[in-house]
Amino acid sequence: MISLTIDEKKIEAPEGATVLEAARLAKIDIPTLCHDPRMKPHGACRLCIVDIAGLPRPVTSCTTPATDGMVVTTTNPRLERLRKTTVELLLSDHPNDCMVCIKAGDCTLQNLAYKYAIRESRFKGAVRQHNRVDNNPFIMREQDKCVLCGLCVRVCDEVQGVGAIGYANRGFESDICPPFKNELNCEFCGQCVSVCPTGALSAKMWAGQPRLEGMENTETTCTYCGCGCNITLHSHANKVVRVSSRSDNHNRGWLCVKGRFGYEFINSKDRLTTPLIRREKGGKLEPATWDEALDLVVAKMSAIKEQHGADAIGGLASARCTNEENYLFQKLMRVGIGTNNVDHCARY
Amino acid sequence: MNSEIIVNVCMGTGGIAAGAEMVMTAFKEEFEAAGVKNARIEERCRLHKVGCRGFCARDVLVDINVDGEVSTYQYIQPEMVKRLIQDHVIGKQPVTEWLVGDDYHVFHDNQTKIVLADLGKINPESIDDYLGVGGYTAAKKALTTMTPAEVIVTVKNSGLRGRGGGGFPTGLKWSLCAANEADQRYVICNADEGDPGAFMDRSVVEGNPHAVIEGMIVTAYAIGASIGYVYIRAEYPLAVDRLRIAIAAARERGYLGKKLFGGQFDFDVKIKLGAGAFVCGEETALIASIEGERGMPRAKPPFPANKGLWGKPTIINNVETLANIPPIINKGAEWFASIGSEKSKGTKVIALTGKIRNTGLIEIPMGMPLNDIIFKIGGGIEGDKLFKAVQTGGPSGGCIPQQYIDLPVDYEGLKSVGSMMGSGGMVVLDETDCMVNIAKFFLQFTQDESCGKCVPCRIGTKRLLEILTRITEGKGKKGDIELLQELAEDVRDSSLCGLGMSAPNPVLSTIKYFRHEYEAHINQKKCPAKVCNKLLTFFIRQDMCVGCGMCLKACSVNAITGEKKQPHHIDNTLCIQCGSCFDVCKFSAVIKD
Amino acid sequence: MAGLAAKFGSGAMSNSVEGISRNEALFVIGSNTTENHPIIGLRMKEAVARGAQLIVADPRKIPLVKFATLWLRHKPGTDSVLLNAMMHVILAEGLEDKTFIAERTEGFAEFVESLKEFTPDFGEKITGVPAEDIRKAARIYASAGNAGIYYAMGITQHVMGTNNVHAVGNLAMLTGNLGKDAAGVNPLRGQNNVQGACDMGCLPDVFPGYQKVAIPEIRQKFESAWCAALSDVPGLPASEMTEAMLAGRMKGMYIFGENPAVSDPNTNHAVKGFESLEFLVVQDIFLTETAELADVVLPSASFAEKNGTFTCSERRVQRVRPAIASPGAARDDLAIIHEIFQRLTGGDAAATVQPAEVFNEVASLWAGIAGMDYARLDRDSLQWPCPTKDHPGTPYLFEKTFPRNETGKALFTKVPYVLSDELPDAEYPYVLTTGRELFHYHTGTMTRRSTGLAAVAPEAFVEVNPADAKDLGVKDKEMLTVTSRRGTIRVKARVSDIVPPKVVFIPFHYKEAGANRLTSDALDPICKIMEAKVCAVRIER
Amino acid sequence: MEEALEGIYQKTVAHGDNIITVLQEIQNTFGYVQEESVHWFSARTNIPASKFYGVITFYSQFHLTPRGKNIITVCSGTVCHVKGASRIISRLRDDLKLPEGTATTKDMMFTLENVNCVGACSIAPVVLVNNKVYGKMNPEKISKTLKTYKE
Repeated sequence: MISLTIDEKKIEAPEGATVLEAARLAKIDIPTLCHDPRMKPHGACRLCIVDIAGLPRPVTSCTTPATDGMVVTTTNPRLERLRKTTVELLLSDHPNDCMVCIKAGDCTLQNLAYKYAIRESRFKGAVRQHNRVDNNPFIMREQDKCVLCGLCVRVCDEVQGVGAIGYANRGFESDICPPFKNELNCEFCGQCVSVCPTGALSAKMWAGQPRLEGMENTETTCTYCGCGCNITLHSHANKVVRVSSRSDNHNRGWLCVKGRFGYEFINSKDRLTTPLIRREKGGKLEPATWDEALDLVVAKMSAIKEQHGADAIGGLASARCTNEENYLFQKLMRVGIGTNNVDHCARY
Repeated sequence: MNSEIIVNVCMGTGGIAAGAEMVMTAFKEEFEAAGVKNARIEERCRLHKVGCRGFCARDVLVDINVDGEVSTYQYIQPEMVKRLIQDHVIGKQPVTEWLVGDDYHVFHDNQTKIVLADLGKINPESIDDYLGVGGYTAAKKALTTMTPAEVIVTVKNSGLRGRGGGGFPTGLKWSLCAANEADQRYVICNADEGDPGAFMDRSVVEGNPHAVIEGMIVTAYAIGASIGYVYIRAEYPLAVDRLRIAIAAARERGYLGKKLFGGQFDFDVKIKLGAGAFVCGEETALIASIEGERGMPRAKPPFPANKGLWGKPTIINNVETLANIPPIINKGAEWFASIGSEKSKGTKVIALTGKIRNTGLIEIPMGMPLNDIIFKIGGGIEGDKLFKAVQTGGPSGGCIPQQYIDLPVDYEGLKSVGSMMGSGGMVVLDETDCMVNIAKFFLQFTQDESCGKCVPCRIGTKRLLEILTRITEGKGKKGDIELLQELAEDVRDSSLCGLGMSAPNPVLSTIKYFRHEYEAHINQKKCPAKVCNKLLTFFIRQDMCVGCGMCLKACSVNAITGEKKQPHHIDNTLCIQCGSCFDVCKFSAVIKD
Repeated sequence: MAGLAAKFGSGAMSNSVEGISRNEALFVIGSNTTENHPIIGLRMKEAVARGAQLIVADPRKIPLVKFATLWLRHKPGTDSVLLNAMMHVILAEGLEDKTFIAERTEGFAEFVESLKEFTPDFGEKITGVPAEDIRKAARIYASAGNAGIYYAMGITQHVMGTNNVHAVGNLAMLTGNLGKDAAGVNPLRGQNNVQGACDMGCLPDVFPGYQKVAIPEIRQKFESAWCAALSDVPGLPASEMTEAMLAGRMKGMYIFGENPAVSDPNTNHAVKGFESLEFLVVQDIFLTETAELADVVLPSASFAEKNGTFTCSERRVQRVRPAIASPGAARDDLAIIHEIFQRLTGGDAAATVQPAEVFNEVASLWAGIAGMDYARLDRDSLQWPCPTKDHPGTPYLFEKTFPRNETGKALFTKVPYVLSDELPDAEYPYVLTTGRELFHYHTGTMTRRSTGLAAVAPEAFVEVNPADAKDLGVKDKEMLTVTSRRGTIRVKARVSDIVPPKVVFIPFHYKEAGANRLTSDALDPICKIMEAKVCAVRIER
Repeated sequence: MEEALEGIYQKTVAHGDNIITVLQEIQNTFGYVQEESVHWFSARTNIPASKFYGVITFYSQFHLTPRGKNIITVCSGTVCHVKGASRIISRLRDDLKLPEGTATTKDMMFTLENVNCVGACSIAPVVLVNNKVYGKMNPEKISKTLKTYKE
């Protein structure tokens, strides 16, 4: 452990921590746009600048290692002026259409504008124009809202190992796009969407649905493969309208295309809503009441058990249903029917 | 003809542009025509290509050395060669009207040459020439008689500071690098000279590439690096060629490769060509570029000396710094420290250009007053115009006005007036230069070259440029100067790398010293230097116009009318002040005011 | 599963996903991790980025190959030979962990004897992997301080699947890569709660917590807990149920949340089985292909509508919580099963059941999760074993002992060379292998109803090597007929060097071109797993 | 084309050279960087095409479209700027009938580019034609020089 002083507070931090990490451990807030602890520091947004005693100019806390005895100031009029100018500059090249932006209320840039009470930027001038709409069904790119924090590029490269998008051009014309500005051709994991601090990246499926703050959130576990990712189901009016994942869980907030975007089946019109019964062999399946259906199940199962013995009945449990359901199912087979003919599809 | 004759033709980029290759060919042909056979040229009459001697404005420069008596000719063209041979080589009578004048000697005599000492004397493509002037003795001395630590101490004691811009003490940088535990270290020679108005490194590499290689060998030995890179602009094809030749020759002679000078030390050098990005002159961006990435700077710390190329300790020195190393090793730290000023030791190579009589490459002792550079070496302002300012340090520097003409030129001196040494470009401006336009020019440059990574530089330089542009177009508003100043300060203080940190310097220094010019643009909508077209009115002097019709054709908005052979007129309600008519008029009939 | 249990005493992933990034070497065999377990795949990529060496053994050039130090393209069905040959090299070069072998294993001497014939050259002959690569792989794996093995259905879905699993286990034992952090033998589970279904006793021979039905004391424990007499006869595994149906021994069937009419190998055969039943109940959220065969279909709740727990590959028990209400009259599976149970056993049909109660009942019967309850799980997930309320859960197994038997030692098992059941011949010259693709899950009932996923992966395809395509005169995207001894499908060609020559691959998500109509239902004799990964087919335009 | 690319691969990547060198070689061979060559190299090296594209668009040296037979480069360094480089550029645009925003003539004979500084400031303003340096230029001289390349 090393000890340092941040804003006149003595702080202990682990060896190798950055100034930003040390400050966050001590619950000292430093604004950032381009930082995510799950990725390598980038130092591009310049919002996390701090003064360090002995250094001639402010440095970014996300890239500067904390050292023993360091004296750090995270806020003073000069630093706040620089931060405010940076935000103003960003807003001067931004559509500022928060009213119709899906990210409103959940947008780091918007929060910063609020924090610094920037009604209007002092700087007006050229703005980047991006009118492109991609054909892919998942990811909506509104690059005129991009602040070039690079999180999407880094997550795609460092975490996903795909590199489907990258920086292009330089300077004011810098852009983030697939190679040769082609259509996005990737795994559509949506990791980029999950880390974007503004409305530059969102999901097409979210459009027209309530914004994040208008939804109910439920912490649960993904229903697909065996990775067991923790997810948050965002629902509205008894519909699941978005899936996300918190960065502090064991899958660190990362999801795959199925987990993140494969939720429409839940509210599919194909869902079964009533029990069905085939009233005669070769006949059709017809709607029935629960009582009718369950009576039939119990009567038929009992009859087969009566006639052919319990082992003439088998049960297949579900590798997709809960532990409790599976437990109760095998108990049903073993106690209610009296057979060990219970298995599940784990083998294929 | 028993005398020994040596003809040196200056073949730097400037010389070649002026026709040096044709002059060279002419010499060969004329020698033959004059009956001096090839064989005898080899024997008696050596024809040399040499590197730039600095005074490129007078190219093609040719030395004719007859038995040790050197005469230097200027502005030589192929058709003049015949007479040179007839009169001077054969007739032993120098062609006096073609000889350089006194100003040539004033130009050279006021300089102190360490780095440039052998430029213009040796053939840069001949390792033997370099060996002939004591080449590779410093490397031998360091590797065979000194420990790495002793080499570092010598460089520390010499007081040498980085010549690439920052002026960081070279010896200290080396010792920081050497202190790291590492299985591999690197030396990088930064030859990515991108500052507009600077050509020191190009000339040194073109004129004496082995000196740079030798400097790298000593550096590598001092810090324990076995691999070196020269990162050089692809826009310098001649320098690249000469460097390739030099590296191959050094390898062949065993100055590069395994077990140098019979010891245990291995070192080799690779060339990496820059691909056209000014920001790659910044060390961390240069490293990214060598790693094959976009040249986007990385935050410091960690510094390259600790974690550089591929994460290994790396020393990056520029061409001039490295070229200073062999003389320091050979002549000692005390010798070097005796030259220059208190905190800036040694000399500085400067590209002296702009509205000045003697443009070219010069080397001065640190601390020489600006006045001496401009008016002694430089010979004063071109065309007897008035001196207005000198721009130093390229896009990172500032403009120094008349009032500081006695300023000593060293790191501290330039910094004290809001400019900087940079890599050593010095552009002299006269009364016809508009300082707002100059600031705009540099902002256009830095804005184009901003890598786009950090916000203040990416958007801030764009906004600075936009404000400057509107001022030069007569759309400046009250408060624009203050807005420029505030934004410039914020960009300076919060940008990621040196490019953004120094990009506002041209704005801040011109506002500081030439605020009245800004005010004239904004308040009176006038450009005092008559440069900013949008603020000018164009008209045609009826007494000068011959009615050639050139302006009429050039005008894209049909604002000019007039019959053939009759004086023309400009309709100012239509004119968009593009300046085309002014440019095309051969009779100075178009006037702007 | 049974393979690992026999060797170690537990068949689950020995280690944790979190530890993957700390592996110095990773050996991935028979797992297309980045497509089938994408988030586990991320950890593998992270390990590589941190400098780990990755060995991928797969006949297909799966996406992970891009990150691999070494790729072993062995022939389908030759996994155990490849593994044996690697172990031959390890022993020959003295790279084995002698201390671990001496202190923590048994059966080593016989095992060494059995490896004799598996020289790298023999390995090359059988697997097609150059002997030098086998040596390299052995060295990389055995020299790493922490090496993990990761596998999935590519290892198990073979007639010699159990053998393969034994071979994998042997390799880890030989190098001491068990009982420590960031190592181990790690079967990756294909579905969200395969682990949980096994843990909960949905297996014919064990009660919850892998407690054998054949052992009287155990049976008595459950009889007293459940207040009922229990059968001591192990039941039929799913893969043998089809035969039992066709033979008339099985008359009634209750299936919930599965779609065997698409996922079963040799589905034509399986469907005939279901059709021959007297009574079939299917409980699902959609009218699946299996449900269409049913006599009664019960509408149930999706995961987004229910309360409970899932247990993922790394033995992590996690909460599932409802976000919305089920549509129409659909009810959650727990309530349905509970009501049937009550009706069958004469209990109160109107009584309700809480998932937490059920969980507590399991915890009282299986020490593995005895320390867990919903209150704890609501705070954070836990990895079993977690025997007491203050136990933090177990990130990796076998730290001190192997719970196989009293000796506490792991068992080396001889793994002979066994051929796949159905090899290509003149009539069926291609090997078909099956699997999943990134954009779909299992039989596609969920993913193919998600518009985006359906749009990017709309239809089935068969991967054909360019050389084979040339032989067959087939162009990319052309329709082909693929036929095995069991069935035939029409499917679009995807000409790609992802597959080696003479091997074709078809994903099994698409019912309209069901790959499992072709696959074989030959069984592994021990594990009763079907050989879905290798069968012989012929291809026509 | 594949053969040429494989040749470049052997010359560069096989010796540990980075993608900038690869792209420089591609451009030397084909005159510009075609998209297909990037995809080929991306597949061959497992380096995402996005990295190549990022590098290509970052460095001014790389071109994604074919360039003219003759490359005219006008230096726009400080000294050339104060000595009238912009007048040379507008003259060249006039002579070549190149509208603002285009760099290459329709007949693919000329491409007009500018460069930050070629470091030949003493002979400013400077124009390079196919890497041959022309110093102390003015609009008249450049028009004359251009003519020699038109033939």
